[in-house]
Amino acid sequence: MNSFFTIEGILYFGAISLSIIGLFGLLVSKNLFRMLLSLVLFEAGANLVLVLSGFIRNGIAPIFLDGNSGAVMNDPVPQALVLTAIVIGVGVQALALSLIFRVKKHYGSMDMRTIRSKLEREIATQAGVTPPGSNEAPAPVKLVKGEAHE
Amino acid sequence: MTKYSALLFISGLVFLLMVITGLLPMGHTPMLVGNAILEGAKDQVGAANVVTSVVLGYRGLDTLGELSILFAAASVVGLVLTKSSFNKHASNNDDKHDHHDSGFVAVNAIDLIFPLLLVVGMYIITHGHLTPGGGFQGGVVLAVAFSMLVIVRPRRVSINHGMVSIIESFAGVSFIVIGVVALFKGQSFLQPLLGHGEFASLWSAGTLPLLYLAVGLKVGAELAGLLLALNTDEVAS
Amino acid sequence: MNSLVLLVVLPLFAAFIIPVVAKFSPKLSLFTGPVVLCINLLLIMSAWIKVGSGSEAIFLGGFLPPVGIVFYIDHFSLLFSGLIAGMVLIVWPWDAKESRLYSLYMLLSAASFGLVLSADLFNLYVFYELLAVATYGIIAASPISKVPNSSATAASLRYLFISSAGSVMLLLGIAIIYTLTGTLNIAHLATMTTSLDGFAGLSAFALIAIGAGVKAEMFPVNSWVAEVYGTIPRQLSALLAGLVSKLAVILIIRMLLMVFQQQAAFDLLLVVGMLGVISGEMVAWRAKDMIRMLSFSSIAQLGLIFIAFSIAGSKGLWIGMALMLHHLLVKGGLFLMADRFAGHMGKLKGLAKHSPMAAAVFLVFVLSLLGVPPFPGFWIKLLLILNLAEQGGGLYHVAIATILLATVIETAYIFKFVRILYQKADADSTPINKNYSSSYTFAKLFALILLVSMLFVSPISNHLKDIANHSASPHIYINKILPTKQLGDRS
Amino acid sequence: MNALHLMAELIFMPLIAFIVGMMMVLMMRKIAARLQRRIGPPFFQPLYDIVKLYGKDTQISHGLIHDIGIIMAVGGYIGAEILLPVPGMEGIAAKGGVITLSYFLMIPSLGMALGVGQCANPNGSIGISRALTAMLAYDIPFILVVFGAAWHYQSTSLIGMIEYQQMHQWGIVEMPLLAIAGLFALQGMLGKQPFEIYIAPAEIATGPMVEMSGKYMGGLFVMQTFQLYTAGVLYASLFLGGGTSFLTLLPKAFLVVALPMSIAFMFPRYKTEDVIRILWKWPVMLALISLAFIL
Amino acid sequence: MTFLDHLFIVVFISLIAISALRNLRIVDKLAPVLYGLILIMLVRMSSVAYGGDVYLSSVSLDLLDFKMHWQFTALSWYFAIITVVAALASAVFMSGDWGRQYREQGGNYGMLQLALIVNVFSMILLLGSGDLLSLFIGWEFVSWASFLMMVLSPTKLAKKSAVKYIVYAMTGAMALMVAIVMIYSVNNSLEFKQIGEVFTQMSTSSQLALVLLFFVAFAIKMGLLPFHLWQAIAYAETPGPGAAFLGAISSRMGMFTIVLVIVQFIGLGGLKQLGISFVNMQTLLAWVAALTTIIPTYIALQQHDAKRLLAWHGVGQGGYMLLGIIMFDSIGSAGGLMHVLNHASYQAALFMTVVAVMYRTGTSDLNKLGGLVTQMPLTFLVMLIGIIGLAGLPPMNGFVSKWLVYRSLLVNGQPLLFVAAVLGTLGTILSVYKLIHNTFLGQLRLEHQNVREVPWSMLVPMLGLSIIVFITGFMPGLILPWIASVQESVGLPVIAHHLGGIEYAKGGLDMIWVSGILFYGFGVGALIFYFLGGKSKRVHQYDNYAGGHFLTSDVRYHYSNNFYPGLMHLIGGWYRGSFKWLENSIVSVVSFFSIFFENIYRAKQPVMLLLIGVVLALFALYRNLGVGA
Repeated sequence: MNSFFTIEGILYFGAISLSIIGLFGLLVSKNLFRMLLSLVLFEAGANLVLVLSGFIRNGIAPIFLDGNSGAVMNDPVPQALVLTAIVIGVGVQALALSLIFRVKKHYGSMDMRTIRSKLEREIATQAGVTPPGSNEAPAPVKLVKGEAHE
Repeated sequence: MTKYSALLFISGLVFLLMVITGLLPMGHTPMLVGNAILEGAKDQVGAANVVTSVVLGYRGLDTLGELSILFAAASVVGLVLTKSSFNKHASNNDDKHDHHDSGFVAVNAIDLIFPLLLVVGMYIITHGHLTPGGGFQGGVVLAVAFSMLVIVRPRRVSINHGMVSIIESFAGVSFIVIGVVALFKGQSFLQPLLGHGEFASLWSAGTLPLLYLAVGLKVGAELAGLLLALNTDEVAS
Repeated sequence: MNSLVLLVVLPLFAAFIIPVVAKFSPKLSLFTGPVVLCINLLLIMSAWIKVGSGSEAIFLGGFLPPVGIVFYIDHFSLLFSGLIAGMVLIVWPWDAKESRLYSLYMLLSAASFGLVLSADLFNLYVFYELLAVATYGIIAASPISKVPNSSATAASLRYLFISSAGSVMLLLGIAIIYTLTGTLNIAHLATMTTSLDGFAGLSAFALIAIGAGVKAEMFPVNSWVAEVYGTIPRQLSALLAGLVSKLAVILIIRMLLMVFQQQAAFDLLLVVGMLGVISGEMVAWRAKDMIRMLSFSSIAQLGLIFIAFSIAGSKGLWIGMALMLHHLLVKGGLFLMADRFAGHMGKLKGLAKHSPMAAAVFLVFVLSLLGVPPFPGFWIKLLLILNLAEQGGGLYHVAIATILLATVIETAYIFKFVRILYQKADADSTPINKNYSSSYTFAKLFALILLVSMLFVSPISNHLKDIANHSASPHIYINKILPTKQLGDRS
Repeated sequence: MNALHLMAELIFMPLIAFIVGMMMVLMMRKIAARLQRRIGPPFFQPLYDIVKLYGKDTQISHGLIHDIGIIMAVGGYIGAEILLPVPGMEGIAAKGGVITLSYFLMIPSLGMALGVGQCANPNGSIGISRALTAMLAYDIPFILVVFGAAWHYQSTSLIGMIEYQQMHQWGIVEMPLLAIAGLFALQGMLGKQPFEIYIAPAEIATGPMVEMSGKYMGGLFVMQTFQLYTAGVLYASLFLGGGTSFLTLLPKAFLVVALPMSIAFMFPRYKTEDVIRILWKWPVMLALISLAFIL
Repeated sequence: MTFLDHLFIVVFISLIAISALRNLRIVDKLAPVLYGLILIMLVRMSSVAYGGDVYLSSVSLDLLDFKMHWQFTALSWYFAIITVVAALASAVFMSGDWGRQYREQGGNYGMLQLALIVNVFSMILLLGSGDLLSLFIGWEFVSWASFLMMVLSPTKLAKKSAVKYIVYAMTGAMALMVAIVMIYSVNNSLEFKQIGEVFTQMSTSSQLALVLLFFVAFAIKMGLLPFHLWQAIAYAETPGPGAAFLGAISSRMGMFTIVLVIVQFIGLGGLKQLGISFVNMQTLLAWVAALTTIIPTYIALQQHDAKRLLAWHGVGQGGYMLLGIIMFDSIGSAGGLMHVLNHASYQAALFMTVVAVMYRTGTSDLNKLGGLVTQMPLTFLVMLIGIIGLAGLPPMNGFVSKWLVYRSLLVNGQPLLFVAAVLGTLGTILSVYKLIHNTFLGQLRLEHQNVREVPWSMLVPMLGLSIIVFITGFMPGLILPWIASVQESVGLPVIAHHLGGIEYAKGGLDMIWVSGILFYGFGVGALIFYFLGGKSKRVHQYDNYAGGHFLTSDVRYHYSNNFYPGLMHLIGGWYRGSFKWLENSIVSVVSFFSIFFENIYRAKQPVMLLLIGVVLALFALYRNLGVGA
């Protein structure tokens, strides 16, 4: 076990805290847009963890300049990875935003729960069945005529 | 109820993540691949910025994938937000109120910094293999520049969607073409070509600057397209 | 061999140019995709012959691994590549108006090819995300005609949230692995399993498994399945349930077989598999319409696949692969013909009379799904159970019991449907929807393949066994990808 | 066993049974009369009855099955009594054991049921439904008794059982509880009070015999003689050591038949379900206790 | 090519021929001929039933490292001949007028013929299985073939009960599969003889599990308690001769496998060593058998539909078979085995009579029939012979097998089982009397005045079967050599037999004598009746005495409903749906979990599930692995 009271320990702690805050927000907020923002935080935290994986104590940026030959450099790979991850995140978030617009327009609500129940109802109507999980007791076993008396 | 159970499980997750973190070699990671790249990048790719070597050289396919994701996201946003009666409905309602220019300060400030932003963006793109930055960062700056223009003057300035899509297609295609040319020269896909040039100069690192240019254009076009598509809608109000 | 990278690049290229082409000729843009896929099929076939019983590695960018990205090609990946091309061709949206949708389909196929070929962990993540984004788009953009346009969007959004959260978990797992080992190349990782066998390494595997499990319909993270399949066209469901879920499974088992061959990892898969099987079947048992039934049955089948992969070594891959192929055929076929059977099950009365062929095809599929001899499903199930029994250990026995219990429940609900199909029609029943003749043709084709494979159980299984033996061996994998272990070889 | 012997057995055993059975009927009626402070019928009254019934002018038949039912009822008991070993005539008894015999005892019930059923009289059918239910009631203790005896004597052949008793002691001494249970079953089998609802002799118009007239009724009278004989001899063979000659056997048989008759009038009549309840409760319990000792 | 190969080929060709020609009229004539041909093939193999060698098939399949082969032992042959005779009788029965009427009523006659041959094919395949895998495959085939037959009936109830059946059958198949897997996992072999070897190597708990699994699988097929609920309705709802065939033999495949697996390889020793204190596996199975004889019989007593009544008796009679075989001695097992044939013969005959009645009157409701004896005397005769057989009264064959079972229980000192068996028999007598009384006796309904005897195409198989019922009762020695060979082949003590029955030191049975005495008795009775009495006068049925009331045809009063009120009043409450309740509560439990999982899948916030999954998985790993240095 390493100590957390080092610079990288604190960095890790911060990164994890960030993603935890994001995750918590994702769980407790009902508003779609807030959920999206929470997702952004969540991803940001994870990206930080990823970029920290290339962190070398006392390392410098991995760019060959005239003065730095021989210096300890940070790992360039995670930086490249995190660049990719961030852009991927941006794409997904933009997409989510557009979907949220559409959903808001259609359902007139940004509440995840309302939307879920409306969605369920729509699916059920389309399939021609009653929505699942309505609160009635389990359907009694129906006897077909002639089945009694056994 | 959800809150409390969320809290419970979140605290569990915090604990577990802390335990995992405690097991990680923080600050002195093995860096097997990293060291190999740091050693070889100068000869194999020739970019001063090793991150760029990684992004466009060693992991060029990741970058292509990432561009595709942006492209996919932009396509979806276009599909979702322009489909059916959606836009008609939106514009009927809101034409009068919101589509007017922003105030004096914003308009003039944007006029002032727009060329500046363009220059900075292009600079970041073209020097991506030398300094921090590159296609993504520069592309974002470009996209921001254009979309700010539209935001402050929604009526007078409009960006041609067709143009944007042609640019993004062109950029993506050229990225692939550069890769495929390498493939057909008997080597691998996306293998750096054109020699390394003089190290740490603008014309170095072979095809990397070209690729970064393609990336920059692509990212700029995609993001601009995204921002524009999202801007047409009034849901956020 | 290097040209096999075109499998990924060509669809991407097509995706990029389709919007431009569509401006000039919509017709041409419609045919671009299928043409590319056909070229890919040819590539795959030639590669299949060239690879023979061996395997090949492609070093992208000419960088030797582990620094660069590697594509690993063997019969396993080629088999699934072929299935991808075929499946996308089958569900190609011929009647869509939007050229962007064609792009999305091309991106989806590119991502799928990448997922089966790539041997780099982060590259897999990128392709996984590309697959995800393309899927969200296709779901949101192609709702079925009767559903309000936006319910597919809502389903897609809910899917997006859980899937993105899963992706973050996946990313965290990758970060942990990279921190521990300093490499992302799976073959390279396979040489240093010792640094990954602790709690941290396995938790990385757990994070990856559950993160990717969202797409693989893994138990706790598959609540999207019913919502999404309920709102999208059935052909698309066939693609998602039949193929896309398998690709995520392939990601997980790559990690499992090459890097995390440990009992704890197997147990993890076993438990989620069991829960998936039992929960899927039980919910499907209550379903009142075909689509919902098929959705949850699909969850259960994926659970079965996870159980199969919890058998260590090449046997697990062998059986799991057979299960995947079987499920692809059966569930794909069922979804393809599901439009003929849509709606509340009470309205399906008399369909067998109306269209005996369709009912017969349906019967063939479900009988094989249940594992009734002599259908291929039976042999797979038999092999699975016999091999689970060989594993020993209480958990495996529980798994056998679970599978068999689930089969009984499955029989109950499937024959509820069969019974209705063969009942007399009444005023309530609706005639068969004849609009989807092309997908019905493909469903018949699938049934035919299933029946033919029944005659060749032994050769097919032997062939799969060979493929599995080859693909499940970390040694071959390492030797092929890291011909010279020049870097920090700790093993 | 030669053919002559066989012929003799086949001819004489029913004759003996008929004559003894008629004497038993007479005895029964005498006992009943004495208990009711009457004198009772003359010696040949049972024979007169039968002759009278057979000689009647109006003999109403409801069809072939009606006839066959009576034939089965009589024939079943004749077959059963032939299977009983009596002194000097044991050849046939060896061919079937006590299980076969107890099955034979069910055939008359079925025969009568068929005959009555053919009459299409609902009252008859009701009576038959009661009769069959009663059979269900008394056969359970009866079969337990048979089982206990067969187990105890280690034989399913009545001959073997009698031999055992001759060599050791009578069954009633060795298995008193079982013997009592057997008496219960006998009471039910003979249809005597309190288990007489299915015969319902007092209200013939609404019992199973409602459509029986003339020789049909006569046939049933004949059946009764065989029934009494079979029951008496069977019980005597099971528990009273059978007999080495008719002189020792017949008194036992008479005693067996006299006993239920004597106690019959102390009881009222039970309803059908009560018949089952009683017969499945007490005699079965006794028999089971007894079996616990035997096994 | 061995004889067995020939048999398989003939059966397979018959399958192909009938399925190809099933919609042509020619199938009427063809099907009986084909079954006859199969029968001839079987007769050619009859040496196996007289102590000859086992027939092996030259075909063996190598599939996925499993070797499958087929063989015909005396046991297989015995069951096969019953199957084929039952199929032949059913095919003849439906080939003529019945089939025409079935077609006219919209039934799919071709499918019925196809279902019959599929059943025969799958049963022969099962009977010929030479290892556990071919057994399992045959087993599943039989299940699905029966299902095919059951769903042919158009009624909703029939389809529902068929689905219920297939769920039960699947449960059984899965239990069988687990058992096979248990055996395979020990020695990696699926040969039959492995069962015995593996069994001795196992721990006691595994042995118990193995026996229970096998037993559950077979019991479900055979409809033994508590798995009996599916059978009666499913069989009763099967159309016409299909019901006769299924009722005769289909569920006896469970008996075949019980003998094949449990009796042959696990054996008495194996069963006896399992259990606590005085309750061992043998006792348990015997009591299952005893309860199976009692409870379904008394349920049958309640039925007011003739086919339902017979089907419930079919369930009940299965108990006798198991009760006999589980005694493991020569007499009892002979009784159990013989009861299979006997039951098949009279059950098929009885079902056919009911179908014949339905053919003429259109109903099998016991409350809507009556008095048909004058109209359909031959059918009545067949039913009379059948019910005497079913009730197990002399001189029919049912008596012989039941006598053997009783004798064995007596010898083994099992008074309670003995009483239980008798209770079943008595209940059967009551119930079959109700059947024949309500159908053929009593008052003839007005609408049935013109009912005629059924045509010969239906009478011939019925009469043929009743002749079998009688002949095998009169001379059980015709069958007993087969039984003896079966006993020899499965390692049971062999019964000593002669033409009239069995020889046994402490009281044997000679049916020729017993029947002779009985008929002598009848003869004497007839003598007394016909020659001593005056001539009787036939009167009309309605001309009867009713204590002052006149019962005319307007005032119909056929006593049929609630035939045994006293008995029902007493025992009605005892068995009111307790097994139904059990079945429903299983369904409820599944429902409960189903709703539970459904609610999980309906999570408002799916990410919560992700979080829970991740935390639980990580925590499990943490607990398992700890935090190594």
